[in-house]
Amino acid sequence: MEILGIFGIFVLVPLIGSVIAYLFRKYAVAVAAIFAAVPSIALYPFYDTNVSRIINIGVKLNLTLDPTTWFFMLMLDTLAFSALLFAIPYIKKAQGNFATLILVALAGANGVLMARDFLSLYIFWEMMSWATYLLILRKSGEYARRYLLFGVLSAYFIIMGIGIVYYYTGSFLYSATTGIPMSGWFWILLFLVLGFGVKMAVVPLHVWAPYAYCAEQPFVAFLSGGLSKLGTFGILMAMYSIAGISILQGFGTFRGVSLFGYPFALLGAITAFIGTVLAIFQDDLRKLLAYSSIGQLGYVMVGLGLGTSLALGGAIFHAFNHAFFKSLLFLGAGAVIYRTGKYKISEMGGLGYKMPFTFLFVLFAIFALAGIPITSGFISKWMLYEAAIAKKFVFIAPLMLIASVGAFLYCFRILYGVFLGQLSEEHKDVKEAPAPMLAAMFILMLPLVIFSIVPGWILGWISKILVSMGLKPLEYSTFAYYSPIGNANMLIMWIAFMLLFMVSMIIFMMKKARVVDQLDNYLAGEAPTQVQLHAAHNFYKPLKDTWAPVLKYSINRAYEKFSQFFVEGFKEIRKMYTENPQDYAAYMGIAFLIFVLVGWWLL
Amino acid sequence: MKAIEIFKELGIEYEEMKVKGNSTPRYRAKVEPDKLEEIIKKFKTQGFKHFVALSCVDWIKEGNMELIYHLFSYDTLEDVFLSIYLPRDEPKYKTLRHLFPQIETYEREVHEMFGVEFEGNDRLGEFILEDWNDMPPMRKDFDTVKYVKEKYESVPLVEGRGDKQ
Amino acid sequence: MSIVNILIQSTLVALYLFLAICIGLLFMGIARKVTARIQNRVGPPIYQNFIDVGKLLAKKTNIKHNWIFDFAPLFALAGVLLALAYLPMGGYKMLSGTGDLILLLYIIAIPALGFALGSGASANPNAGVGVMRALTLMLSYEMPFLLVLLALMIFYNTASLSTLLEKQMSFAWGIVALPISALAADIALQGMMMEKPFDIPIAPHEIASGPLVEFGGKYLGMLMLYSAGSVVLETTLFVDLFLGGGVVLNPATYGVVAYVVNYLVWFALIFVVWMIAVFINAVFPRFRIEQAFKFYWKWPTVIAAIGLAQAYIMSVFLGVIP
Amino acid sequence: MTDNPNPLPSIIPEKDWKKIQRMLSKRSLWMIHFCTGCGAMEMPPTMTSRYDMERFGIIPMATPRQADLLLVTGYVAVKTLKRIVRVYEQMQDPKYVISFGSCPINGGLYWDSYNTIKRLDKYIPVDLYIAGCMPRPEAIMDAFLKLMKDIDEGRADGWLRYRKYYDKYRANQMRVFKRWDE
Repeated sequence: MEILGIFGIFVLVPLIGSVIAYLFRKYAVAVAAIFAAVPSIALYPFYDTNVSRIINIGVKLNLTLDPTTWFFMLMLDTLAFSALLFAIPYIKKAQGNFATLILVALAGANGVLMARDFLSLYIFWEMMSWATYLLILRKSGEYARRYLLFGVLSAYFIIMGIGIVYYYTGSFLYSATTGIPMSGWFWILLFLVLGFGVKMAVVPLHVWAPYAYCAEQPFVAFLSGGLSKLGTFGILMAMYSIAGISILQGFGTFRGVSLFGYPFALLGAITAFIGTVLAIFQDDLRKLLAYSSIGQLGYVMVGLGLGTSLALGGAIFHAFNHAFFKSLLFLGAGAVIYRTGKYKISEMGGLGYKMPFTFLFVLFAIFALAGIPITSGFISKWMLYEAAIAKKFVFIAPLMLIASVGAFLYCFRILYGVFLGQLSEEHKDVKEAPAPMLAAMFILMLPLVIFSIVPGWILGWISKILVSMGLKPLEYSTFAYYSPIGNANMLIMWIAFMLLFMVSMIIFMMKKARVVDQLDNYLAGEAPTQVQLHAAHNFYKPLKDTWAPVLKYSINRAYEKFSQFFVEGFKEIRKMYTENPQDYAAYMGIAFLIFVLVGWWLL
Repeated sequence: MKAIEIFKELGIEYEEMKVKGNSTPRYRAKVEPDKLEEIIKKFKTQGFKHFVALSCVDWIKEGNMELIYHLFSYDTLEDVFLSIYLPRDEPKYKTLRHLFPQIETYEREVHEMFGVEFEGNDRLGEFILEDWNDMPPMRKDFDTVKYVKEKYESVPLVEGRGDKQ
Repeated sequence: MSIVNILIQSTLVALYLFLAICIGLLFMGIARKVTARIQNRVGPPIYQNFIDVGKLLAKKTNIKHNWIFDFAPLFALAGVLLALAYLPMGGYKMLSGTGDLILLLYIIAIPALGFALGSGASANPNAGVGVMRALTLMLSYEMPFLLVLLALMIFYNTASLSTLLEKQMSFAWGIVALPISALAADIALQGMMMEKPFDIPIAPHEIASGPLVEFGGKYLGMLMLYSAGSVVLETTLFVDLFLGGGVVLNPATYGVVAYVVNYLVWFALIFVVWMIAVFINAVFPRFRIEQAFKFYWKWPTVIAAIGLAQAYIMSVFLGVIP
Repeated sequence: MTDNPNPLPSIIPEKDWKKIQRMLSKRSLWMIHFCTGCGAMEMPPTMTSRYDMERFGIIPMATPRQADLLLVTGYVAVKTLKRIVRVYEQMQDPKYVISFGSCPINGGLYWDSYNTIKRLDKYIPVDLYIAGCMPRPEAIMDAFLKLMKDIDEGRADGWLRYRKYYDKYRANQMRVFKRWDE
């Protein structure tokens, strides 16, 4: 039973699975799905336990499974299972390679979640990053290089943080962090938060995300839904479990919020705004979802920064919702790309009539993303707003509110451009997505519905996490949730909505309606032409024209200019090697002279 | 440069037309079809930059079709009508749309209404009349009243008319 | 909550909602009459909209494109009725005890999204352009409106409408405490109700009435009920936020009479707010969508920001706690 | 087009229900006018302050789906008839047609033209003709009142005739132009 402890189930099983799955060539992804199912099922018996285990593989790795890890692992494993289930018909070439890498990434992610010392954290973090890099490499080297660059940057930040901790405490354990002066804490937290922030694509460090999300859709669903939550988990652990609320308050507080956390909250609000605005103008479906993912993670960053129990609870709940509705969106996009082979929104159109189930799943994910109350997406946004308004933050709250209104715009662009509007000739015979894809999407939709009717369950798990981190628990009942300045009851809202829906259904059913072909449309009396009249090309042109002066500045181009600067610099230095020996002799002489002078001056 | 001087230079006999109530001088000249392009180029370079219209007259008795190219000059404020005569049974002429772009539209209309062929103009198909399968309607031998009687009067009334009014 | 109590409450809510829709239709009729008189015309009778809705619902044949097309009337009407149920009318707090301003803000989005879905499914390019304009307009007027809501929530330190009403009763009406925000809210209201100069999404001349291009018969009838409901919704929102929701007599002391009097005061207040919008509507031409966006993100946003600053200073520095 | 089964509530007897429906559609005629010939110029004075047709609940609508009164205001070329028939078929029952001027009655000024139709009634059912080349707003207002009286008395049954004799109307149309759904 020794091996089958938490380390065995959650890390060894996926690793062994990755090896076995590779042997099954064509059915590798299916076998991998089974192996991914084991940890997600094995999770339930560990519900409210606090199991910990020390694994000695030359170096001591101590892993524990407490409510926080359990919550994040619930997200990650269900996502991995549904991504693999989705991938069975999707991945056509090199299935073995795909299956192994996904399972290695899953093992790494589980390891990071369970790690309770910096060494094991770093080992599993690197395992997960490498697996992700290779998975993006399957699609295109250029995108993978960008991801690798930022992955290495985040690894360096984390190592810096670990180094400072080791310098002060001499040990890698999370718990053994006593006697570190405040200035030390500042640098540790800064490096750790930035390191994990890269994975969460916070604005200045988000450049890799739109490219990395253009890889294969099932992996991208797991990457953007699941792996970005590792960044959230890292920041959560660094700020609230390693450092603890007292040290954070030690940096000085501004109306109850630590001065260290407030700038990150502001950065999160700006990320939400910029992510949403950029997402509105994208025509490529994957890029649009990437920028919208950056925007939604901006909300989570705000909650983590504010740090009050309501804000943190909202952030964790929003991370949970984002994990499910964002991967549902990516899977929906994957189903559409699988069937039509197109990425541009303006080239698709009218697929909702041919792929009704995919359309309904994506519609529900859009409702969750926009925060419509009949989905659980609303509750997390509500908690974040209440936290910001209760503390009277006049910069964060407007940015978040206007970003959520902006979310409606790109939500409708996806719905109209891809699923509604006119069905073009070439998509006439598009069939519905295959069964495993629909099953995977259904799994992801379930929690969004259940927790919108009965928010009490998940709020219970979250307040357990908050209590374990030394914060006040949330005020909630099974159907309602309360905040210092307001409350909301979901059951009453659901019942009222159902009753009123029946009222409008009665009025609606009085007369029958005759179905009419899509070309029998009022075009000023003109004939149905073969010209494609799908109005999704350059959809928000007026808005783009008014935003043009602001859109000129782009962070991508800033990075390119920055790297160009270095390239020019190195070109100059390269000129030093002039291939004729006299110059080299001259250089040696000068160098010797400098050494002599410096040595003389030092003595 | 005055229209009269151009005519003398090219050696074309022209005729001054007196139109009551219209003071701008107007000249008419009958030209050989193959020399027309040169003449129009000449006029165009000498100030007649505005191509006003291409019209067609169906001389059914003489058995030919007359194409009239109407030019106007802003410098000397003069109108010039250059006309050529084509045989009526199968009138054919080459396109001049490379001189003035709008000539193409006029050629399409003349083709549809009079049946004059313009080689080199690839857009001569259906232009104004939709689903028209009779002879070109503006030709003098097209009898409109017979056409109307045979096409429209013959359509029966739908009974059940509310003749109770 | 005994069963009888629930039954009484639900019939009262049903009565208030039905009255709200009727008032909405009456207001649209009055608006047509007022606009006609401004243009020196006789204008239709006030009950004209009731006849129009009756005619539309009684149409013999109805055209629909596909099953998504039915979303528009169903979601629109259900959504607007749900939003009205969360708004206290004349002091009678229907469901506003169990849901606050932010929940209401997102419930108002349900009919907008359902309507956009249905018109998108009509495969008409006019509808697509119309909905794009509607969403761009929404983004533009939401900026000042959210700042105004923020100012109110910060100043009255509550997000729940029922407590907001009580605080306005005890302390001072919103328009007295935050006049600048009230001005910004009224300008934003013009955009919310899609009155000229902001009826860009349903412009009949440019895009053949935008999203409504393929709706006829019972679909258009239900959408007309939706627009009637949204007229009452938006005017009541303004009255509840800034004019004390028409609560003049305290229901605890006067009982049922208070509810009736409050209802009449509330009716008068929303009529005044509606007339302001109608007068502006009668004399303005239509903006282009870029002009509307630039306009809303320039002056009303500045006014709303000043209102927010005023609320922030009053509540945090001067310590004015209503 | 099959006859559309109407699941109307039976509490109101059929005859009264038809009466209410006629009153409703009489008092709120939504109009779409197909400005073919020279009659479109007569509409602005009818809408604005001197005559104001909105008094009777008649307002111009943007699309045939929302309208139930089609105004054909002038001579009808064959090309235009093709569009008029498409707009007419996109309207929803009960729908009425008023045609202005003498051209749709008997060809009028263009009696011998090769591309205008001579009698609109052969192609779509016309409920009301207004003679005159072009009728003044008083005549148009009088026509509106006449149509409202016809609707009330059930005589304005153009849409029923179009349904009953649809194949005859279609045959007539196809003799003159090529329909899209041929």
